[in-house]
Amino acid sequence: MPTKVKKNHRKEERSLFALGNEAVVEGALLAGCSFFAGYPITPSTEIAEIMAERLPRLPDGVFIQMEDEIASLGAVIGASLAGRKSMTATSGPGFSLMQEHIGYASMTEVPLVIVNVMRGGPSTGLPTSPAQGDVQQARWGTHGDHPIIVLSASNVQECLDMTVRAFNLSEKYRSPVILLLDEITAHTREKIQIPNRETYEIFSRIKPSMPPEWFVPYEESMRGVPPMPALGEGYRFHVTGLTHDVNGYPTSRPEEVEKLMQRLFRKIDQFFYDIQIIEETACEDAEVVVIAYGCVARSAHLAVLQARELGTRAGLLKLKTLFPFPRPAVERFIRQCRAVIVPEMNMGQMSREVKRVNNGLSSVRTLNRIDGQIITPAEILKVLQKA
Amino acid sequence: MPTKVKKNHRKEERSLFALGNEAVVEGALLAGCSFFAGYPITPSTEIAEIMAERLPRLPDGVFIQMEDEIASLGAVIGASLAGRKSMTATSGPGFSLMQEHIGYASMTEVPLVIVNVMRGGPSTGLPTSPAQGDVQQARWGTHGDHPIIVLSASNVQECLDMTVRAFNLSEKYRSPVILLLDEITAHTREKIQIPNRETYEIFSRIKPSMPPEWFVPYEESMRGVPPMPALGEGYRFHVTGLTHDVNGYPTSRPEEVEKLMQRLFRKIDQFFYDIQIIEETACEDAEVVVIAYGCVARSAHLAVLQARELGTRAGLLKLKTLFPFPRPAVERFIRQCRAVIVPEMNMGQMSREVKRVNNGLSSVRTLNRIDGQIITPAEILKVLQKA
Amino acid sequence: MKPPYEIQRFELRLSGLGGQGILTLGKVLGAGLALEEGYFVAQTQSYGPEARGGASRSDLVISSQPISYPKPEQLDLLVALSQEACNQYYRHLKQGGYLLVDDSLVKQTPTNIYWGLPFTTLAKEKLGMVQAANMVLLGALAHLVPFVVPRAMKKGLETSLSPKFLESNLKAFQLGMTQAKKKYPNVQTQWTSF
Amino acid sequence: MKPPYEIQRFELRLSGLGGQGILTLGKVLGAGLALEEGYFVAQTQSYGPEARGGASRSDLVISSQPISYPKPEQLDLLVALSQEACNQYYRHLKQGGYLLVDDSLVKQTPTNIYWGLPFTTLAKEKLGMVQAANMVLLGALAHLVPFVVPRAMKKGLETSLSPKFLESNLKAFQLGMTQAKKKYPNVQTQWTSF
Amino acid sequence: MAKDKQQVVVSIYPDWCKGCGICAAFCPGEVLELGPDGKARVVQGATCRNCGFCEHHCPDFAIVVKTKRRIANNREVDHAHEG
Amino acid sequence: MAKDKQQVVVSIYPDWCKGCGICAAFCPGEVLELGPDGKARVVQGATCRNCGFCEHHCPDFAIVVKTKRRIANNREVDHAHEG
Amino acid sequence: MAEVTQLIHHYLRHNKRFPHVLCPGCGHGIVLGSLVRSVHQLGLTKDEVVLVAGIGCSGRIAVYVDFNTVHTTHGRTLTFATGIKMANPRLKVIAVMGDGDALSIGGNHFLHAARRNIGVTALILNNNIYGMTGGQSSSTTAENCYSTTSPYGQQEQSFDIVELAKAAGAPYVARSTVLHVKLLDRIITTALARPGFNLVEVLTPCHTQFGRKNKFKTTVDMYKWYKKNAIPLDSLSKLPQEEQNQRTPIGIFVEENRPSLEERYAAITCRLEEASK
Amino acid sequence: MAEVTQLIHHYLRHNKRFPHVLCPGCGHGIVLGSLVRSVHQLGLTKDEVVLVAGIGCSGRIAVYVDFNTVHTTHGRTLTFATGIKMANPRLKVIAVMGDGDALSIGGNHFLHAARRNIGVTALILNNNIYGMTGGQSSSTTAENCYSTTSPYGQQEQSFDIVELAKAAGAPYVARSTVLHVKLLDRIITTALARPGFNLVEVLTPCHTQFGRKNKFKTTVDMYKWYKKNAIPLDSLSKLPQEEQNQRTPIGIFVEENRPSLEERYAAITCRLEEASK
Ligand SMILES: Cc1ncc(C[n+]2csc(CCOP(=O)(O)OP(=O)(O)O)c2C)c(N)n1
Ligand SMILES: Cc1ncc(C[n+]2csc(CCOP(=O)(O)OP(=O)(O)O)c2C)c(N)n1
Ligand code: SF4
Ligand code: SF4
Ligand code: SF4
Ligand code: SF4
Ligand code: SF4
Ligand code: SF4
Ligand SMILES: [Mg+2]
Ligand SMILES: [Mg+2]
Repeated sequence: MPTKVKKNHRKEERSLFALGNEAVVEGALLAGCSFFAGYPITPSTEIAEIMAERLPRLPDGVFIQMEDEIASLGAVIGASLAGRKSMTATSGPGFSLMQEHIGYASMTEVPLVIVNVMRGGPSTGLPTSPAQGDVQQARWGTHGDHPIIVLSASNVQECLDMTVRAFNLSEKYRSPVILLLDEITAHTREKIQIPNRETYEIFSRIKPSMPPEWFVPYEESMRGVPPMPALGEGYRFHVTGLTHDVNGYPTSRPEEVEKLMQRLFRKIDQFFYDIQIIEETACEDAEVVVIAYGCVARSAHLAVLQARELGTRAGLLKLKTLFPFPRPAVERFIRQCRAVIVPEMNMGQMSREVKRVNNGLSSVRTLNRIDGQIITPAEILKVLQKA
Repeated sequence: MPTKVKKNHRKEERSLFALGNEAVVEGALLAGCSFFAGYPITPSTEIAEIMAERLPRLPDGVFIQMEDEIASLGAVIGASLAGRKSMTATSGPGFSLMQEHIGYASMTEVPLVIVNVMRGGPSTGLPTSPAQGDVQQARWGTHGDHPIIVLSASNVQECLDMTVRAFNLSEKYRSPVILLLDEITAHTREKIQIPNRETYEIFSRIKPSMPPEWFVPYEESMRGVPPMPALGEGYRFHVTGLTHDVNGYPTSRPEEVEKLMQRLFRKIDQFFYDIQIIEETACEDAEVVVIAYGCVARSAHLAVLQARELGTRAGLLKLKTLFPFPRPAVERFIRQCRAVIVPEMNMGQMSREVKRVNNGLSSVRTLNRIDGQIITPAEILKVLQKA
Repeated sequence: MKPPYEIQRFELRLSGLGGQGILTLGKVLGAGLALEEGYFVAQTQSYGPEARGGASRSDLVISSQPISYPKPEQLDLLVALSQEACNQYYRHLKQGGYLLVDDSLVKQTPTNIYWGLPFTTLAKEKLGMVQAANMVLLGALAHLVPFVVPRAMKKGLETSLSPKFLESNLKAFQLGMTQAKKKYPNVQTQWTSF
Repeated sequence: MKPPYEIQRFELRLSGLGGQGILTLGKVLGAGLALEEGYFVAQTQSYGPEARGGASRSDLVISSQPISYPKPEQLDLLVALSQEACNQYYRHLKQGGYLLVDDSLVKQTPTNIYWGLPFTTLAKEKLGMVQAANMVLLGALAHLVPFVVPRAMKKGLETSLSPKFLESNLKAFQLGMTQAKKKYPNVQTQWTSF
Repeated sequence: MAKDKQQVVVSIYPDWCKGCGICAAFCPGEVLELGPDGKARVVQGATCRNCGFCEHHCPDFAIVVKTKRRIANNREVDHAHEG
Repeated sequence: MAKDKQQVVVSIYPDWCKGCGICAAFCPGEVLELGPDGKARVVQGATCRNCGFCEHHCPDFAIVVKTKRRIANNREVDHAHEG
Repeated sequence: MAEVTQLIHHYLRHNKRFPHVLCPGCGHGIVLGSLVRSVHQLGLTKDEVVLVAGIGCSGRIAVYVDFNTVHTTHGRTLTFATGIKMANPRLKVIAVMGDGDALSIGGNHFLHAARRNIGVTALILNNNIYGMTGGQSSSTTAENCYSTTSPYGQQEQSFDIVELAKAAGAPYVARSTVLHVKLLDRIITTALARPGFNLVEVLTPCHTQFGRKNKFKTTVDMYKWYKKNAIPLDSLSKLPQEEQNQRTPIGIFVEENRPSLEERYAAITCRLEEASK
Repeated sequence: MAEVTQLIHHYLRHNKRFPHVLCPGCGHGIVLGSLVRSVHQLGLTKDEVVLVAGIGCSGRIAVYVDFNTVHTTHGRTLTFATGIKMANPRLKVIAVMGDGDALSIGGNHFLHAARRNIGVTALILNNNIYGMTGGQSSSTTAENCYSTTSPYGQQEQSFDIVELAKAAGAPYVARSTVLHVKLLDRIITTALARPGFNLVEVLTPCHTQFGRKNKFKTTVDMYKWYKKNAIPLDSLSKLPQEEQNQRTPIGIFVEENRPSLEERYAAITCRLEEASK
């Protein structure tokens, strides 16, 4: 049962010793999230629980526990259409159930954030163990070709930062954004710095700025991202998961369908460099680079430092954007290095992407674990030294 | 309303002028399928409708329309556990809803067949138009790393053949098998030959052959595929989507989890050559090979013949197994050809796989369409001539 | 079984409105050619909401060789049972392709070179059942198109229809054939190649 | 804020049974070190069904530098509040690592070199509330481990606990510190490096 | 409800009428029937009771029943809808 | 239901008992209580009414109530379960 | 009774082509008319109305009417509606669903929306069949009826939507047919005017996919059947028992007041704000 | 009343470790005992019983009992059970579900299984909370109760499972608590003996996740509350009205006969076979 929580409208910067999942909540509130719908599932549950405590204390915050994950994402889409920055959080099985609605959000260009705290599995799997098995699913889980943005985080501060980032990107590009965490990152407590809301860059969807009668909901434009009114604001538009024309009405005319689909992809593609977020450690002169993300990037970080001490010119490329795949960054190191190493807690899901762009230029080594245990620095170090 | 249908236990070979969807039913019945659960969705619905007419006429046939696709696949898994060869059929949105249960079937090694007749989309998309947008989803749609078999067919006879194949592989390897069709293949009528059931190779799951007390449900073995009793046959075993030990009981001990996962992957990997089904046309001396599947392979076939007439040494590699990706076959042509062309009715889902294994050896050209229209022979020919 | 005519690739479209029995006709024609005559036939049709009373369409590609691409690219023969269908699809007819219309429904043809027979009127007036227009049309095709062999079509009808409906359908078929023969006695010689 | 001790990487495990307040203790200790003292701290813990009365565990990695790998690899200090925990985790202790047990509960230690204090008995008998054992332990840690600075821990308790519970907790903390000091007066000098 | 038969004019937009026959089947005044083009048409406007059944039940919003006075007064306004 | 108090022996498997206290709280004969180890134990076996409450309600199947005769007769069979 | 049709036209989207795609005689159009009249009657502005629809022929009406319209996924309408209402309680949220949509795939959301008493007017356009996909049986297809997936007659019992809504706790439950359009107008208007979850079941004929397979020669026959079969709730009890079972009662089955979820939520927020002052 | 515990032991898996993972005093274990006794009483063999369970603490019991056991996905138990029963009607299929499992995520399958009258004995172990995931509210958490997702008190009405089952058409509907174990044994035995869909709701305490947050000091207090609060259905009407609303009736609410889906299906198959001869 809750006791008092202090006012939420903090202006000053403050720090907290927080769980990764807690940091997600802090990030979301900072980004302006005021709507959460979800369904409990380990190891994401704390996000819902903390939201349940925090949101009702905000003047316009809404928390609702839905009957399942399908309903949760349905409600989030509805709330976003009604003008709210909205999110949900889940884990593997729930994420699988959300797939139909992820496609809907992508097709209808509804900004929202889905946090998927990956656990071991397929299926019910290992509910309380970490894994990185949902990476390709985050990209391809829904039917039909669709653009999507997938981010990840590897420590608690990044949980906050990347949640803010996720909201910003979703609002900027009218796209669902998936934040992939793993059980370790979500369940580690560390100190985080919560920045001042005023000084932090927060992006909100652009609203139409013409009289309603002149508003064409899905009009072509340079940016490719149409302005988005909220339901009830006077711009009466139609939203549909069917392929639609610029007015939003269903169409199956090939030229209109083609235009729609091209625009959906283009709006992500052309802002690639805004969306690609990576972090390099000791990379300038590296001969071997480890490409990692999530909790494994932490092991990799230590391994790289240790390898340097042992005389190997190792570097770390940490991916914070997983999709669209940060190809240019990866290609740079493929050219520069005699080998790149991709350690992952799955059977090789990001390494596929690396191999795809490798084109025979470098040697791509993989290091995989799927037993619910984190890959240790020592394991990575071993591969580093052999590479 | 149905009129009389003749006895179903036909022994003699016969031909039919049938829809692709109808051929799927013929193939399924031939393979011994006696259980269908489904939920209507265009363009797969005829499969359910014909099953609804045919199955109750078989002595042990069961057709049931469930309340949704999640329930459909749930019922199919249940029926398969109870010893039936079972299947369902759906299309994009329904396929997305089935993802959680696909992972469950993969984890619990339940043989079953899912036919996904791809339509345009993401989301509701283009319900009556063809596309090939669910290829990567078929591989990655459920959470967590998992093995899966994905087949496809490009004409009506193949719909029958590949359905039989799908059942055989699913029974042989205790794995869900996904048959990806497209709206064109499913909705084309052609003459098919229905082979005599006695002469056709039909595989059924292997049952345990020891006294129940000695039965270890998920014991390690060379083949990696444990024998599978039906519920109620005297072998009382436990089925769970949690990671489990050889007895089937939940475990999170890393070494047991590791063993389970390795076996699941190994049982598919080591029989790769049994699972890989491809078809070559004019490939021996080809300098440019088109790699295609589904209805597009038909366009490619014509294009290749036309190109040959025009003097280009073109060939066609038709993929009938999509996953596990027929890497050896593709690599052969990558080595042999100056270019390979991958035309697809999506933004490039199989071409990713081709690029992944290309390693800079050949030039991989793509040809993509996502407007609900089939890629024509002329379009492919154009690329062929330039390649 | 070797089909009597060697056909390269013949593309035929049946078009009109929902309710005219076009989809059934496509199936019957296709089945007859494929099962009775041994041609390769790929038949496709329109799905979707138009099927409820809107436009309706059935396409057949017919060949003596296996058919790779199953959809028509340039029609050899267009059959139009409505004005809209005629307008919409005429441009898909290849040069020298044939047009057959129900001239009780299609009043404006985009060309003067066409065959016209009043299938619907015939069905209504001579048979008293407007739904039989598609079988009248089939009869006409059996006369007009060399490889649509009457015997095969009749056999096809016999195997696919229940006895209850067979007789009236055969009657309609006969009517169409007779009428076509009467109006276009020498048409079969016009065909140069398939 | 610069922490008083330079710590390379110090790995600490609190272990015992559900209900002993181990998870809370991990949080309080971590928060104190991270927020009040400015160390980098990564705290993880066991989740899952064991949390309901079964085994319970909280791990802290403490360092003056940013922590890359957040899980302990070889423990510098193992605190065991149950025999099972002691048996299970002792092998994770690095050579020269320290063992601290509740000697009212852990009757067999795998080594003779350890610190033992009866936290549970103390809490029950001196404070009348067995749930305070974790705070008694925290007090002991504040004496035994140089960088666990009493002032910081107290401050941490003050900010994280409601006044209602604060007093009794501080009392338990004090008790632990006193008892530890009494039994191991010179312990802090034993530490050679972190 | 006004039942002054003299005052009303029933008109149908054939473009929108799909000929379902509901209006004709239930019209208490036998005002309507389906014509040879399969669309509804007015056969005896005079017997219209202005009951509103047809307007309320036409699934295609293809029937308009107007009182004559209204027609006279609002010609321009209505025109827009008839265009 | 047999209510012959003399005939029964109540025994508890401490390994399986989780000390929930249900048996002790509702036992009409006040036969049971929670011991210092937190597990149920028999304090006055003699007052057992053989009502079966404890056996039916122990969520951990940790209590066995046996009639003495049964014990004598079935020693071997039962033994297996107690091992 | 004037200006009925013009009124409807006023609410239709002028940049959409008409007639709509629905079949001749499909009752869904009549429901759309009734809904428009009810909105008008209450003086709601087009801007404050949000019509959320499912996938099915019924859902198709969303595209034609000039409100805020959201055409969702099959079966999930009420989840979107819940999000919209909670996000902006000032909106008047109307959910339009088919029987397959609301009760086959969407049955759970229906129960939970009723239980929560979320402020949504839910219209279920029950034609006892899957219209859009071509006539498969739905969970309201009566026993022994024929459909493309029950070629030997439906062997499953059908749902009584009214009973389900009652059991789930809906505070307003009403039923009409498209033939009984006065009742329909009345119950939709009442539903729209109330807070919380309000359920209106509308019996509407689908001749194309249901009628033809079940001995209805024409769409008009189906309307005649409603005329014969439907009976006002308060007249029902006057019939002999066995005849009661043959007939379908229409009218208002439940009409109670209990605070809606959005109201209760607002109260909590208020309470917390007070407390934190 | 002899040999109760030994009997249960006989049905437990001897190669599984005990005690089971459930918390001290968790009522789920009592249900398992009752189920075992009922199976035994009916003389069913272990081989012919299939226990299908959902995800949740309740579902965990599947692993301990020596029947054919299938631990499914969260909320979908009844779909698996339906497939199993239709595939092999000779099996005795028992579905064990939690309240979250059966009614939150799985509510739709519950309705449809009841409607279809599929031959499954459905046990809902209703502890009014999500036990396994750590105490979030479920759709049976009573208004104003506290949970980790209703820290300010539950603002949503809760389901009455019995009412839902009735409305969906279940031919047998009964409820007991784990304290009323004689009744529990009786209703489970009856349910198992009947064809078709039979619903048994069992009220069972979760002190760990529900009791602690809602003023129950110990697990025993929760059992005491059942003692005070539950009342046999036939005694209910003897109480004054306002007291009736405070109490939870237990007993058999519906007991009717109607052919199960598998029986009807078999009849169709028969009919078709006759016809084709
Ligand atoms: C997940 C999913 N499954 C199936 C479908 C296919 N589908 C579209 S509409 C529909 C049913 C329509 O029936 P109903 O809801 O009763 O509406 P009606 O067309 O009868 O008005 C179905 C099954 C779909 N769009 N999405
Ligand atoms: C799709 C999906 N969503 C969420 C979960 C997480 N989950 C596991 S059990 C459970 C609820 C358990 O509650 P209940 O069904 O009442 O069973 P209890 O533990 O109370 O016996 C949830 C939400 C899951 N496993 N799968
Ligand atoms: S009701 Fe409307 S659509 Fe039907 S016939 Fe009359 S005017 Fe035409
Ligand atoms: S208003 Fe009434 S009487 Fe007049 S045409 Fe319409 S239905 Fe007939
Ligand atoms: S009921 Fe069972 S577990 Fe609980 S205290 Fe008694 S013997 Fe122990
Ligand atoms: S049988 Fe009855 S009286 Fe005897 S110990 Fe058990 S509960 Fe007490
Ligand atoms: S198919 Fe049925 S529901 Fe759909 S538009 Fe036609 S009549 Fe209406
Ligand atoms: S958490 Fe609750 S339901 Fe789960 S085992 Fe413990 S008491 Fe039982
Ligand atoms: Mg319907
Ligand atoms: Mg529960």
